[in-house]
Amino acid sequence: MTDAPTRAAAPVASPLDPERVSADFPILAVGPNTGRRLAYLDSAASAMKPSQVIDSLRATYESAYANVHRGVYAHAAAATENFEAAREAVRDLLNARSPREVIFTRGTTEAINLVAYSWGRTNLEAGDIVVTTELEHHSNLVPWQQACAATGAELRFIPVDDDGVIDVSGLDALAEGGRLRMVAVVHVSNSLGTHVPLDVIVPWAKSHDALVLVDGAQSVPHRSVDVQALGIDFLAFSGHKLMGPTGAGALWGREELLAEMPPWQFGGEMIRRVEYETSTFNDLPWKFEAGTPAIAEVTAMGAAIRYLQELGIDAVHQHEVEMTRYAHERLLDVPGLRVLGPELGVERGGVLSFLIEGTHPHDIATLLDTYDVNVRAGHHCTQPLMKRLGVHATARASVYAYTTREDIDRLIDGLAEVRRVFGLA
Amino acid sequence: MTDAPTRAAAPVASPLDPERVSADFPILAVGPNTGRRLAYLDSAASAMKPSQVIDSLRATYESAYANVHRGVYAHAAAATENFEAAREAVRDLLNARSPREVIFTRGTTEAINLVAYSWGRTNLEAGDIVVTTELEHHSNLVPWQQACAATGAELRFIPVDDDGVIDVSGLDALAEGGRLRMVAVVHVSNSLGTHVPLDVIVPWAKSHDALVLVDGAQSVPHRSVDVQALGIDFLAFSGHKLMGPTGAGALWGREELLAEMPPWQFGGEMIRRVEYETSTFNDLPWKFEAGTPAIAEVTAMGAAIRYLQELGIDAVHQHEVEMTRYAHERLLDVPGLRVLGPELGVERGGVLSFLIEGTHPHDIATLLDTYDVNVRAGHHCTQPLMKRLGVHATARASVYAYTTREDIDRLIDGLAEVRRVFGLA
Amino acid sequence: MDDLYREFILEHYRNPQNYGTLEHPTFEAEGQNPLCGDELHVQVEVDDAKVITAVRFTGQGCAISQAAMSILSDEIIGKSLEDVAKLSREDIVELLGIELTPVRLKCALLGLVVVKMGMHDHAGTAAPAGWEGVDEISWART
Amino acid sequence: MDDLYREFILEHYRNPQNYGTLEHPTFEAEGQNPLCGDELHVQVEVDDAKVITAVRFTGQGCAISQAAMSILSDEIIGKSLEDVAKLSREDIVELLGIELTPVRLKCALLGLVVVKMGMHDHAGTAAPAGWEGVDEISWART
Ligand SMILES: Cc1ncc(COP(=O)(O)O)c(C=O)c1O
Ligand SMILES: Cc1ncc(COP(=O)(O)O)c(C=O)c1O
Repeated sequence: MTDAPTRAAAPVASPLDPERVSADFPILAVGPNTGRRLAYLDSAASAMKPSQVIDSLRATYESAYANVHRGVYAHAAAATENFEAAREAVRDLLNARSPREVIFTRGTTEAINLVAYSWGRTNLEAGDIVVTTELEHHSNLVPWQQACAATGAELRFIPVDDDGVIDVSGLDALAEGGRLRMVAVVHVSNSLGTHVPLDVIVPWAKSHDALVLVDGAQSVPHRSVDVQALGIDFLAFSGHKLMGPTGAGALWGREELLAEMPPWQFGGEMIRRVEYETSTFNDLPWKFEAGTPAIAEVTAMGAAIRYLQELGIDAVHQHEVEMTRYAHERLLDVPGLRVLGPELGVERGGVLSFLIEGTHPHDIATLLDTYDVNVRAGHHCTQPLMKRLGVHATARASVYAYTTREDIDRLIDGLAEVRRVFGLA
Repeated sequence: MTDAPTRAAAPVASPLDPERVSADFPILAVGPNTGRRLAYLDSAASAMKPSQVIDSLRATYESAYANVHRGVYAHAAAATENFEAAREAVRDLLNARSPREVIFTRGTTEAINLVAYSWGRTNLEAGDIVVTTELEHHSNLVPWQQACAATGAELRFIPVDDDGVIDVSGLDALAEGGRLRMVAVVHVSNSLGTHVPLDVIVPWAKSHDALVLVDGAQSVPHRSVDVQALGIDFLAFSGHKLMGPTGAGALWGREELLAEMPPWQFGGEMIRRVEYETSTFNDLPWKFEAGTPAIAEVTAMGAAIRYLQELGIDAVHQHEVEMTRYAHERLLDVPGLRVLGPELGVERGGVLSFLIEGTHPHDIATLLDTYDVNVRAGHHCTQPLMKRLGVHATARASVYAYTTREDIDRLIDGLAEVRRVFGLA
Repeated sequence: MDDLYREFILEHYRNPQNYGTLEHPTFEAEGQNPLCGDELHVQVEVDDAKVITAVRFTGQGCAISQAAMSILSDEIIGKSLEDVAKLSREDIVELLGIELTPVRLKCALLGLVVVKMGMHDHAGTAAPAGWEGVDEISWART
Repeated sequence: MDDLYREFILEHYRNPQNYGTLEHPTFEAEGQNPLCGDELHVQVEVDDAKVITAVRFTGQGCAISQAAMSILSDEIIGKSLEDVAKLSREDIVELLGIELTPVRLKCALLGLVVVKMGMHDHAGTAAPAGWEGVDEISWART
């Protein structure tokens, strides 16, 4: 009891055991360069997949596969049932009112494009204002730039301070001189981890009768998101960041809005009646799902949601908060290292962007890779934010349910090595 | 040698052994209702998947997964390499000039929508003519209806005769009174199997300087398709009909055309440089691939293409021709049964739509399912064609590389049972 | 195997009850399932006590849709509109006495959807939640 | 582990050859890799025999992009423009003597792209096939 006091007085145990979670992820067991466990710190780009999800894909193709919705035989019925069960899983995850409000897309990007085209291009006009933030991922920026350019509406930005924290002090001015129609904001920044204060922004938007779209790519996989409680109108997320397969994601939208919006893509599934000259469209949600959907991938996204819920989304969040704090503290001890984004102690997602004086993020990430520590380097699809912060690129570490303290220790050890190689230590 | 002369004098053996092919398809081994082999005759809706494809998905997620294109670490490089190798596989399959001409989409529907939006809505105007056929799947009809409605262009139809065979006698009149800009036609009809004479239609379109888009959903998986030899401009197909996973397909387009077309969906990947106010877009093909793509699915579609090429696409085609002919002949022997589409002997795809006097297609398909014989019933997403032929729905059997003569015999036996149940025999 | 096509169902399909038309229906409506082309045109006669006194239908389609309508017509004659309003999907499945996959359930429900929509349209009341445009079935006043 | 960062590369990164600017360049160009912000501005001086007599560059970015440019500058001084036009991706990899993943290859190629583009722009010849806008690198005349 005397020899290892810090071990004995263990920190309040996470309710989640990341080692046990990791056992579900085959890819983490052996890194490609060292044979050691893969210290995968790039979940913000895409999450790894548990066997439960990989097995779901196999199960679909091996025992319940057919095209969905129209087939009368057993496999078609089973495939349809599993596919629609995933819709219910999304509904449940987001606490949506009805599965009709859940539209499957390839991911966040397609979901936002759907709204920017179907709602944006039919509703926006000159004199209208769309507001977003300076934090946005290109996927929630460029669709609105284009919708505004096409309709004459104006795109305005909620600014961030030098810590990348949203500054809501000037909100009222943003709605002046035009009609505020849409507020499209990220929930948690993928570059900085900034948590956007929806509790301030949503009431402000609603006081102007504007709609609110939330880019939930970095929130839905990591914390409990209740679309009714948030009082928002649209939410987009990607299955692949939620431990689901690539190729599947969803748009949630309020039924009254979706019902009035015209379809965007046209083809099979989304029609009710087609003549050579004209067509009438199907009910929600199928109106927005043209063509054969990502059947197995959507089904497996359902499995990923169940997996996440079995871990407990609050437990996952709590674990990430701890890992992020631990990583943040340790990073701050690395000489010459600067962490961007909110200061230690401020609420943030599990994303830490950093720079080391005298090295380039690409070199950091490349060197870390040789130790099987995976971080991302670049602009993280947020070029304007990078420019706003006066940097070209950052190195970024991000955590998830399977992240261990040891992963972070290896990051820190790797960074010491980076400094040595570059003659900084 | 005397007892079984017909067996001894076997028909010229198929170069493809469908029993051996079937061994690669786990789902075919045991039907859900009888425990017998699944007589899956619905490949035109979606093909089953060989272990090679299912294993590819697993391999990606278990040993080469990360988000693609921007990561510097080993898994990201491997995932990107495998993903881009699939692009090269598509290029090779279609004999396209360059992988830059291959754009990944969710499937045929999204590919056609891409062209109808990006090319159609920026190029069409009042006075322009878009020509399609009376055979089209909704996915190659509704996008053009909508593009025409939005731009004032006129949509015209190459008619079919009562056998569903394309009638090219009136082509010239179709280009009169306006400017023919786009000819968007299916290659092989999913409802009737009709083979569309591109050798007549393409030169005609080209004589009017019109572009040609081919819906290759039912041709690319089943016969060798050479986009350069066809002299066309765009081709769309779905991976899931080619034994690949759902969620992945492709648009091929001529590079000069794609280079001039504006992007359609906006977000990550497809940009080069983003400022808060404006963006510039990436090179081909990424300009058209916004957001995280279907990484594992595209990679596995590459595996499906390799699998198809290993079987030999001509061998697959030859096998299908034989199976289709055999099925056609046997169907014609069923009392009260009418096969729609081209007559026996006329070139057709491996699709046979039929009706039995006194029963409804839904009842046929439901009863056949109890024998684990899977056929589709309905309008096959070709409602106008059904109306043109004076029917509401058909039952449809379709074949692929794994289809055996026994599958067809079981279909015929099942149909006898249908007639018995409905008091027709 | 042919659970779905028990003699009972086939009998209704071959010899539908209440097939035909009424001279003076209180209300009528028609519906279609565009998926397979099932069609039904239903007429209903109601007395002053809002009790159904007669039903007639015409249509064409699969055995399930036509038999289900025939069985439903027998069931609702003599029932009050209020009782008919309470009929659920499950009631139809029970009346048919067979297991249905989702796609075939649409066939079985066509008749009930048409009756419900006609009834509410006639009464000027809103279509009950979850039944308007249910399962891709479309309907129209006639 | 640090194959990519052999002393040779790091030395060029820390002490780049031909860093700086020329008074009278024959042509100059600049390029960027927006992925990571690598930037290079290259000036080239050519004599009447179309042989490169001097190269200077400025820029900032990762070790690979900056070291590759330094090594390339040493390599092309004294070479004819014709020879420079023939330099391939593989030549750069060879000059660096390291294995590169595709993303890092872009870093290594930035310098060559800028030199090639500047050269062709100056000569009024078309950018060689496969090099215009190669690998998402953008360049501009300066
Ligand atoms: C001829 C044809 N075109 C288009 C499609 C649409 O393909 P998908 O649903 O994969 O987008 C299909 C398949 O249903 C088809 O058979
Ligand atoms: C905040 C945010 N928005 C949008 C996206 C785009 O998601 P996807 O690429 O899955 O469409 C991402 C992921 O890269 C993201 O982090």
